[in-house]
Amino acid sequence: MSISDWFKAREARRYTSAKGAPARGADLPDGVWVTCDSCKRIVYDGQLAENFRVCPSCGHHFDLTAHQRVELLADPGSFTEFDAGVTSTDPLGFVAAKPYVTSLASARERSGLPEAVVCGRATIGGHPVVLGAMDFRFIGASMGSAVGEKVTRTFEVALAERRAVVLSTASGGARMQEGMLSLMQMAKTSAAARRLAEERLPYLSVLTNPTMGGVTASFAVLADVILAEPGALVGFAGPRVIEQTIKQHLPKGFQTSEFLLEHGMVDEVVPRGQLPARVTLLLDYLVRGGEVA
Amino acid sequence: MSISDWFKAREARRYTSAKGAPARGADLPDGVWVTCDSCKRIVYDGQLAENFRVCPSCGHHFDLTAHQRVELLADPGSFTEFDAGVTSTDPLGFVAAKPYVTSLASARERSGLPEAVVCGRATIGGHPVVLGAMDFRFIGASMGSAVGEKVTRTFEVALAERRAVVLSTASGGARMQEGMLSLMQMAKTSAAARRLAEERLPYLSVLTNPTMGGVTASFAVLADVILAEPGALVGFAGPRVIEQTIKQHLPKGFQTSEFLLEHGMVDEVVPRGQLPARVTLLLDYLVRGGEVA
Amino acid sequence: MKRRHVMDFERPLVELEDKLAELRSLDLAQNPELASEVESLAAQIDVLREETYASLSPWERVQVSRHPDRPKTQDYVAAICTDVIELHGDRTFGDDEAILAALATIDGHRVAVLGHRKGKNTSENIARNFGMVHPEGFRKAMRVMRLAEKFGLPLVTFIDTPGAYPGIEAEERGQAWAIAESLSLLSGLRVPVVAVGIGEGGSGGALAIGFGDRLIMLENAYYSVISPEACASILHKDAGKAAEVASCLSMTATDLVGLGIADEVLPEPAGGAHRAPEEVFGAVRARVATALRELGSVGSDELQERRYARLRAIGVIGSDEG
Amino acid sequence: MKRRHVMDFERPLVELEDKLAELRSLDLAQNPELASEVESLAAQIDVLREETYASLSPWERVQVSRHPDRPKTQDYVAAICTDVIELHGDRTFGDDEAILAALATIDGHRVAVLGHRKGKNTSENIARNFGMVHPEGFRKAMRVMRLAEKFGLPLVTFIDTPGAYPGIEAEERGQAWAIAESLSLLSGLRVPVVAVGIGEGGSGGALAIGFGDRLIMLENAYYSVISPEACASILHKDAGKAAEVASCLSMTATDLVGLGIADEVLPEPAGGAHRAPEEVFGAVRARVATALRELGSVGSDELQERRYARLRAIGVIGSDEG
Ligand SMILES: [Zn+2]
Ligand SMILES: [Zn+2]
Repeated sequence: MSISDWFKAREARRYTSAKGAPARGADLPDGVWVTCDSCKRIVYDGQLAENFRVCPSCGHHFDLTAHQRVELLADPGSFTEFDAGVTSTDPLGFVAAKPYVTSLASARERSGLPEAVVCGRATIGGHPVVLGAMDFRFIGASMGSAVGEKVTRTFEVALAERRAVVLSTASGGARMQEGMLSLMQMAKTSAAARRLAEERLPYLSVLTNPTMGGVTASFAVLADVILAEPGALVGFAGPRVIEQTIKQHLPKGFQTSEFLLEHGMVDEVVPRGQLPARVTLLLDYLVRGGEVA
Repeated sequence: MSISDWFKAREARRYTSAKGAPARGADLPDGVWVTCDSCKRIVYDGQLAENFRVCPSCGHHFDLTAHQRVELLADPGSFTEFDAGVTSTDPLGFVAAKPYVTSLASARERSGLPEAVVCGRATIGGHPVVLGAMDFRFIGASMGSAVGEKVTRTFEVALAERRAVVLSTASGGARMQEGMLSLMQMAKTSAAARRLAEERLPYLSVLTNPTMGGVTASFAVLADVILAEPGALVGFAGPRVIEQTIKQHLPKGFQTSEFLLEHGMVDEVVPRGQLPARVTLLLDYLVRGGEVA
Repeated sequence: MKRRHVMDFERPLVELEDKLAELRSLDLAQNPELASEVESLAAQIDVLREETYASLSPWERVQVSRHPDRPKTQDYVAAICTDVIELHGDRTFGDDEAILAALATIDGHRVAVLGHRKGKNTSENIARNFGMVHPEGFRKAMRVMRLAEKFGLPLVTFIDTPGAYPGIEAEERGQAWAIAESLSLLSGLRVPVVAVGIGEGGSGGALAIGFGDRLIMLENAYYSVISPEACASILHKDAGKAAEVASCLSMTATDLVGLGIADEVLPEPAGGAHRAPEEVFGAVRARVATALRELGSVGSDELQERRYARLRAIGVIGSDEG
Repeated sequence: MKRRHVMDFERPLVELEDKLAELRSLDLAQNPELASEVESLAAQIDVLREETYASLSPWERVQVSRHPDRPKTQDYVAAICTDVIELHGDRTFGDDEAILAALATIDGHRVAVLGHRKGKNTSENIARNFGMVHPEGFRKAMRVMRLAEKFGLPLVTFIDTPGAYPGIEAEERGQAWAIAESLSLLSGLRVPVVAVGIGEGGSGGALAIGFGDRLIMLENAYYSVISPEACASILHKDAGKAAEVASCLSMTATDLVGLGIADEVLPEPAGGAHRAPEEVFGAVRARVATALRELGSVGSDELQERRYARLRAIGVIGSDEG
């Protein structure tokens, strides 16, 4: 899809895509101005929307909601969500500072989402895929039983229907309020990703800001090709934990996409506007393989 | 085999194993004294022979000939050489400083060997293996067409007869006097090693001093478990080449077995006296696998 | 003499034990009454110890799991394995001593062993980074997993780490990548995998080698998504509330069995595994051997299916589905 | 203006070319005789160039293969590939810029591309280490080989390196291990592999990505077990005898075809590939496409057998066998 097509598609869907709540700063009527987190300049929200929510001044990538991610990546009208009803419960009766059930309720209210990941069937550049997108507004897109289950089903549906998987990740890590049930989702999702790989079905991940902890250290980096958005923070241990451990400040740019690229961990840092075309082209290679064009 | 068994076996074979010429310093009658390359002490040659040619003062491992290697590793009387007739020719008519044919002739005379590697069927701790040993006296145990061919056949015989492979390596690298024919032996031997691996037959290598260049960078390090003798120099580029490139002296211990162990490249540094037992035990694991003892 | 490590909750017990030891060091031949009192004290202490250890809180168990004298991976290997060959290195960067990898024989079963390796003293702990693994350690583990699979050797792992090391170099060399790849590999390994929680089970660094076809947990071993201290400092902004948080995290051996994650709790002697290590070694050896025997009869396709199903079933979800 | 790189053997030719260029820059409208002389000089130069390049010595070809203006891997990729996606990193240590790895399309064939990558200027050459690969570069290559195999993409490689980097860190991170593993992987890859020698083929570092089901050598590309300089300094203790040694090493494209190692020599324009790169790009594209088409019809088992047989046959041995 070309960028101008994307514009058109975006316009067409602007008032119909009611499911996903808009990103921070975007839940304001058109014509409102927002401040860029990075360069601190004032940006016209409408202009931001036209620019994939990338700051026109400094290139800072604003957070996207899961549904905005879907809109960015999926061919227009092709996305059909599944398992929206798979949600977190409070299996441990977890209360620390505040009850987990309260966190869940407020996450649902704030995000308008039942859980931190949205999964569904779609096409991207015409290729049938299962597409998943995580939403940081939902308890930091942490992975508990429900996120683990939905990601696992993403791989399983793809395997059953011989589709590729595309996952847009964002996460603070495992959801500690579900204790060991959360930790084990790392093994569960990794096992599902492996089954997909054994069947030689392609899996692409797009690491967005931030992707940390148990999500990075499981399915997020098991992709055949790993893309990352510019400036995204991606890693295992959080910067504060590392600073506390080593008792010194971290170098500038540590754990950014660009840092990871230099250290051999991701294939490419792709500005958001180029993502749909990039994912499409990658699917052309991996879905069709050596078949002559 | 216990160390005392080895002693006995060695004694039994002392006057029957005429094929291999003795190592440097060892081609002297019993009762002669030799100087240790490492600690410079004078060692009684008979004592050295009893001690697997390891200096009793400093533990320095003297060079062994290929036949001494075979004697060290193979069960007594079990070794049957094959392909002794596969030898180097001078396919390029190579003359630089001196003709290759002259180098070959003098290597044959000095070592008493037709080529730089000796290969054959044997048992080690009762396990049927194909055993190969390289002899540094033969043009630095460099790998030309004949060495590449014999090593390749070692893997092929093992594959055909479902034996394990044990290779004791030593080499200055590819034999430049055979030009590209030598370089390609790296690919050829690696391809053969891969075929063995695909059939899940075990391959153990014992890296001895020195193993460098094209031999290290091909079959020598493709083993399932890599052992190295203490103090052996093992690497890709020679120390002098590196010093010339980086214009500084190399750190002490660089490219030794111990250095490689620390850098994760070998499984274990095994003193020579413990090698037969170690190889036997490894074969117990890899040949029999999970079969209950 | 080495300074003893006394945990808060056992302080009354230890004071009595010290008193008992002092009394026993006296010559009581002339004082048979005192001698009988001593024996009575000893019996009281035994009861107190049993009671104390029968009702440890999760946070107290964490203390036990971290006790410096607690048997470590290398102790288990020394005690229950024969014909041990340690394997070293990841073939790309280094040899991380925080992971022990070996070929070994347990009760006649030839296996590959992996475990987190803590030190027994400061210098060992520095070399082994207190059991906190760097990426090259997980990569060494993966190399040995592949070796085990290639030659049909079952895998036995010992879990005992505060967590994967959070440091600059670990991140630079792809800590998350190494853990993820290890999870993937372990999940699909075509040989039986028996994991034993012997001490600390700290998060992703534990999990990377810490699951399989069986998970046996020592009574005082813990396994947690996050350390109680870290959890408390995030949720309460107060690491001091670790004890409270520990009770929420469902991290004890018994919790894990309840959640369907672990198969069994292996009881420890009162006072913890370090009070009677031989007893614990014997029990672990027996349980591991049993598991290996049971799993040895399962074909590798079936083994794979079962391991996947086992993982697949973990989690508790609500559903609004029709 | 960039300083021209003039090779010794072409100096007479270049002097004439300079003279010709000077003459051509004059206004010769009033001097038709001189104009015809100019054309005659041009013709003479063409003849001289043809003659010079028709009979280059091996050492002269080495000079041509190292010419700074010679087209490099990235030039071939830019010229003959479409839809290029560069892939980065080995997932364990770094992204070695001395290896280019990409998904690309050549004449309708979707392939993976690997090549040694030299720089075009000093800063590029520093970043790319003059095309001398570290272990992480070979590991990146292996990652992409596995990706290609997984998705059935043929592999096309471009060979152009003075050799694998001889340095402390390269040895520390297992240079020999990386090369050996790459040789093993490449030898067993279940997709077609077409290698093209475009410049320098320096020893193991070249071979690590430099063989397959076809080896196409540009006329002035070399491929050698050792650099002529290093060989001369070992055998003659005099690197100055490189020219002499180069003639012994059987390292030219024609030599390689004669030894059964390369399949074909791709002629270069007189003056070398850098004099008319478009012509060379066209020829390489055509030959690679033909090879891909031929190999595309071979089943992967058969492909494997043929590749093994191809390697297996290399070498000349004597035999005393009965
Ligand atoms: Zn901005
Ligand atoms: Zn000595």
